[in-house]
Amino acid sequence: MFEGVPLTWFLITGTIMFFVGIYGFLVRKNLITILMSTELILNSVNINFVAFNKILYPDHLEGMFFSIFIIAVAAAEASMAIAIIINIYRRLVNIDVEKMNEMKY
Amino acid sequence: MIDFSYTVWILLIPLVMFVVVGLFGNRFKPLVSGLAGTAGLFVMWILSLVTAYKYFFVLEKAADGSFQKFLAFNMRWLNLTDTLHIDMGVLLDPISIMMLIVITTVSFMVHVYSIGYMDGEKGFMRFFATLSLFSFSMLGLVVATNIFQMYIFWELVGVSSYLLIGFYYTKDSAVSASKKAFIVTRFADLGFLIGILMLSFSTGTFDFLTLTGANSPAFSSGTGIMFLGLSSMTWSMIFIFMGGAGKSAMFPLHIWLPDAMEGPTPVSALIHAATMVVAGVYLVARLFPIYIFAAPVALDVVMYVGAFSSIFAAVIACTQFDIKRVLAYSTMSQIGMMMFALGVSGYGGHEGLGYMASMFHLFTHAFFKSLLFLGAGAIIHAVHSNVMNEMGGLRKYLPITHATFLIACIAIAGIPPLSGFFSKDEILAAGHERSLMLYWVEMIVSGLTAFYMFRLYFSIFWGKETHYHHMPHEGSKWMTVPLMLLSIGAMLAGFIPFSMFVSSDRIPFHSGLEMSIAIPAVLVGLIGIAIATVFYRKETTLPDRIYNALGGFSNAAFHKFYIDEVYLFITKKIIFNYVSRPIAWFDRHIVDGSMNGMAYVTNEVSDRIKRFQSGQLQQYALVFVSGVVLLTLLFTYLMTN
Amino acid sequence: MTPNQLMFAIFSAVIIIFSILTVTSRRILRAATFLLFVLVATGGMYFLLRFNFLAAIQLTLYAGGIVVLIIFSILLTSHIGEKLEKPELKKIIPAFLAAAGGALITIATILQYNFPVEVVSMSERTNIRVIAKSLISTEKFGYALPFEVISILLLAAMVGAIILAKKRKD
Amino acid sequence: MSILTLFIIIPVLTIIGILLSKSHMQVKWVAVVGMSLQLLSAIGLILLYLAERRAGNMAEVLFVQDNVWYETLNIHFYLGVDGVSVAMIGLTALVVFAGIFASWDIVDLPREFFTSLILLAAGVFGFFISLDLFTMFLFYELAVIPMYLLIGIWGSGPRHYSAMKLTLMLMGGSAFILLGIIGIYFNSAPGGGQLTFDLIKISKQNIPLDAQLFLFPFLFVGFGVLGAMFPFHTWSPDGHASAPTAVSMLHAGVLMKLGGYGCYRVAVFLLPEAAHQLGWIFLILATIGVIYGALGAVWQKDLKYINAYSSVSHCALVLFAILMFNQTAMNGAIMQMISHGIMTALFFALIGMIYGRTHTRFINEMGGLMKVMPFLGVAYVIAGLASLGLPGFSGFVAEMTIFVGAFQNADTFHRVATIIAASSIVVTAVYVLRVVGILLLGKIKNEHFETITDARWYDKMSVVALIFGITLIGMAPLWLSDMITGGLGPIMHKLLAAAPGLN
Repeated sequence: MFEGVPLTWFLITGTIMFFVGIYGFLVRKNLITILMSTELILNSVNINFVAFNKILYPDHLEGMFFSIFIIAVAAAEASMAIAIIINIYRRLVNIDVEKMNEMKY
Repeated sequence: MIDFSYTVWILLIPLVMFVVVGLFGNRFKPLVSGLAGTAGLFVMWILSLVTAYKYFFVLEKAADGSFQKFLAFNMRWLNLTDTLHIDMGVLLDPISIMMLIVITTVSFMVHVYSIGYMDGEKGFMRFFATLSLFSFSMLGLVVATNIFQMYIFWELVGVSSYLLIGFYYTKDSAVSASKKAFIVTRFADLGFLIGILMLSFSTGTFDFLTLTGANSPAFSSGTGIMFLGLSSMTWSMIFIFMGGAGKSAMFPLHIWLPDAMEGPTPVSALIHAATMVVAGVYLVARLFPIYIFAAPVALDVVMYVGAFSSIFAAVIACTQFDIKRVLAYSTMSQIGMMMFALGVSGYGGHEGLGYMASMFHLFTHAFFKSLLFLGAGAIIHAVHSNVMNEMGGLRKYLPITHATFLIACIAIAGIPPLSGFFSKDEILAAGHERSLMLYWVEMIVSGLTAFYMFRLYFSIFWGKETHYHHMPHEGSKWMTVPLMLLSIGAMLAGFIPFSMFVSSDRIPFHSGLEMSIAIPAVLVGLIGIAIATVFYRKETTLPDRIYNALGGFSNAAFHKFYIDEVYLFITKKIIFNYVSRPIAWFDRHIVDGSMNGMAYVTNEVSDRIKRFQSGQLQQYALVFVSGVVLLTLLFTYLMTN
Repeated sequence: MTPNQLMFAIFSAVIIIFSILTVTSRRILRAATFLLFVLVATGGMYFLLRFNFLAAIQLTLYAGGIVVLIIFSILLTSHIGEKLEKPELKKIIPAFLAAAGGALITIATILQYNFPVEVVSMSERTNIRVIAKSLISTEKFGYALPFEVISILLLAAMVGAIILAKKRKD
Repeated sequence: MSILTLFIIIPVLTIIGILLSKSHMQVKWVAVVGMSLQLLSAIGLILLYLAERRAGNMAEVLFVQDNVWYETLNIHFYLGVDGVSVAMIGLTALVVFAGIFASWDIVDLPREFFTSLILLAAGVFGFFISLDLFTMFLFYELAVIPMYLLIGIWGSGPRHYSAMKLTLMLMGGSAFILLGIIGIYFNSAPGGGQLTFDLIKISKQNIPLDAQLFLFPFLFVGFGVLGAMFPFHTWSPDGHASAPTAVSMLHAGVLMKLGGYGCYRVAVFLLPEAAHQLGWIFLILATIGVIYGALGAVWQKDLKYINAYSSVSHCALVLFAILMFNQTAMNGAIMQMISHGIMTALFFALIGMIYGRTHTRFINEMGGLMKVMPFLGVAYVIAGLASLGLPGFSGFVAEMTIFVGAFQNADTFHRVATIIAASSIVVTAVYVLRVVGILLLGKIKNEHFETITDARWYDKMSVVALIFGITLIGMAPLWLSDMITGGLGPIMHKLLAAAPGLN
């Protein structure tokens, strides 16, 4: 409970956000939208981290640091992903994930 | 006891000749290899005569007055089981010595003749090498000490016959004839082999001395009923006879013999008239004690097959036009008579008259039939044709051949005092004692023999005057001298008191002419000759009219009663098309197909599994997420319960 | 309803509604905008929990940086007015089932689990000094190593992104 | 170090020599020298063996060498020979020797070709001399693998298909064998004690019956695949048809014998009770194989297919004889392996030489070849006659021993099987003479064949060596037969113990 807000509320919000992200990841065709879904997933995890940190272990800062690192990794990931997406777009003139199966079998 | 071990050289000389001529023959002039082979045979001939003399006149007889039967040489060749082993050796007894003489004599004559006949042929060297191989195998066969040795040499004569029939290997007919001869006799040999296996299993030995001795295990073992109410001994003897029937061209395994005439004529004289084809008779004679004591039913089979073959072949012989084929059917008929004689024979003394008669006829037949063939060879050599229609009036051109051929014809027709008369008389006498019906059958055969021989004789030497492209002339001395020598044999061989040498129990006995049988036999022969004279002395249409009058029968006889066609049907149609071809198909599609099917299934399965690897990122993710969800469900379920 | 609860409810509602819109909107630029709302609301959550520094990072880095990056790339790869095609039903259904199932299980588990009920009465704002010290500290609760690793990662990402996105000479 | 080690060392040295040699000619000569040495040492081994036996050395196996190899699993490098293996080694050395000469014309990658060939030979030698099941299996695999390369690279026709099929089927067989061997290993000490792969030691044990019944089919089928047992024979026609000459020779001549030898040495020897109980199934298959192979050969038109089916028939006769479980038939089985090995190698050598000259293997495109190539023609006739079991050649001795032995089993089932199997000699005559008639005799059908040359010196070398082998055994079989019988003692002892009342 944090000032009247129970931990479970945070967790449920995070969970819903997480699975919405998953849904987006599974359904979307456009690579950029898939990337956005990934961001949703990462953020939901961050929420959980900080909620746990604040409510269960208020004297520590691990949750927050993890979130910071995750944000950093997310930034790196996003920049890489967008670089790759643009590259793919240059070659194939579309960024439909279903058409990218050159490496199957 | 006289040392007979030198007789092994009678075997080894031709083997050495075969190897030397076969491997190195083409380094010499052709004539050299011919002469070498002939010289070798001459030595063997002398050795055989010496052996015969020493055996019959010098060697003391056994206590009961019989000629001894002993191994002059023996050597272990292969061990099979504890009791069964194959030996190689030389067995001497009256019939093997008689066969030695027959083979070496005829073979020697044929060698000499061939030097003239084959002169200028390609493959002269090959011819003599194979002849040596044949001599070796045939001699090995007759002196075999055990039935397996006999089988070994039996196969070897088969292959030398194959090689010699197919001597003109660029001629398709010769190739298929040789193939046919080999395969048919091979089929018969299968029976022989099975017979040997059965016999050796029940008696525990291959050895002739044991098998045909007084206390032979064959008399006591294998007597239980095995199949169709016959004892296993009877079956084994029938199977063994099947081998003999194949080699001796008995009905229904005779079909190869007429075709075998595709070989060079000297070969026909040696192999397909005088020696190899009588191997079956020799085989039955060799095992005669077993036949008579342990398997009388099998002996009856021999009798009936012999009698039927003799009349069957005689009828066909009357309708053929190829002179060599006439002689081939005549051979078959004569061998049938020999078989018949064995079949009717009893054992011991006068009871064994048929046995003696059979051997006697074998002996005399060798002379006059080889003479006939060599004469036919001389004619073919002169005319370059086998067909009697293209001949006629040859007596003017070929006086020596004519004279010798006539002698042989009289001999085979059974007119006294030539050799055929004596032996045939004994056969008829033996037959008369056993079965009147078969006696008359043989009487008819004898008449038919006289008829077709003189039909042949008149068609060739008398008949119409034919114009030849080349003036026919006698062959060289190489050819005429053997003819003359053999005709002496054909004339005089009958005067040998054969029963003093050869008898079923090896004890000499006296057998005189029985006028009650001899007179009708001669009369029948004369009638046959008379009819032939009327028909063929001058060119008439009479034979054709009679031929047409008999209609279907004569047509069937001309076509050899369609036996060939039946065989062809069975082999070509049934075996080839309905067995072998489906097997090939079955193998390709079913057996191999199931193997390929397994590979196909594996391939398909892997193809299906491979499709999971679609390269679709989202699909992977979906599977992953679903997997996680399901696993979570599973674990929660497991943990809560 | 305390103000905190109210704030939480607002942020939570924004997060849930806009994240759903993010993954369903057929106009890609709108999706990016909705994502921005979600990220801002998340930042709000951090403020709510008194993680001011984190919230600041969230706003600047995520909302400011990444979303802009995404929008740039959208502008580079597609037309503004373009509508994305509708995802096929055979794709939606399994994905929805998997996501919904996962969400249900997780939520059920969360609800069942008894978290220790501990009221954090006085929650201090995290001191930026403490954070800085921890990041370069090598002692317990020090994050010097991850910090360095992250900086190398970011460097590598930067280099990689440049190389990847660079136009080929050919 | 016993003399047996030579049979591994010589091939290895030869391979090294081949890899070091610089020109094609040098490669061939190194191979010739190496394999001649191998042949000489094989002859030496036979003489030494006979001398030892004559001197009264009645040990079960001679020239033993035993080194521990991998202690944990008790695997040994254990060599030793008895009469049977000595005979098989003689066969292998002869066929390999002839095979080198028969592949004199190889143009592509001769170095690699001869290396694989000799590697294969080394595997076969190793198989015959090892007495440790694991080492045996190892050498077995060593012999099978180069086959794939040899057919796949130097073959003709649909060679990839054939090579794949052959290798896969043989590998399937080896999987069975491996299973069987491991099964035997875990049952090798039923009374407790250390588990072992040692063939001799295991043979002294009595493996429990249920284990035997389970393992026997695996081992027999596994080895049977290599022995071309019906219905697992189909790799043989395709494989042989695509393989280069020397490979066909080695494969049909030697490698297929590994199957028969394995059935004899491993399956029947170690699992005698199971062999007795289950033998009838395989006896039926073997009998079918004998007649089926022969009839199958009648219809074929490709020389190699004819010979491959003939091999199926002859090899089935080996299994047939082994399953008769008596000394004579066993003896015949071994002799049949040797006889067929030399004979079929001769056949394939000749077919290769004929193919090299006419560029076709279809018999109806040929004819009258006797005229243009008398040496090869006569050799082919000799091979054919040997194949149809003419006395004076090895085939006759072997077949007759088998039939006499088989006939000692007095019950109807064995009798009928024997008579059916014996009737194959007629069918064999049919297809052999058919081929000889069409191929060699008659008139030359194709005028290109008028200019064909006869055998060259290396062809003659190969052919003469093999013909010498078949005639030597055919003319004087006693020494060989007695030598083999000497080696059959232990197995007969075990079989008798398993089922008294046999002979």
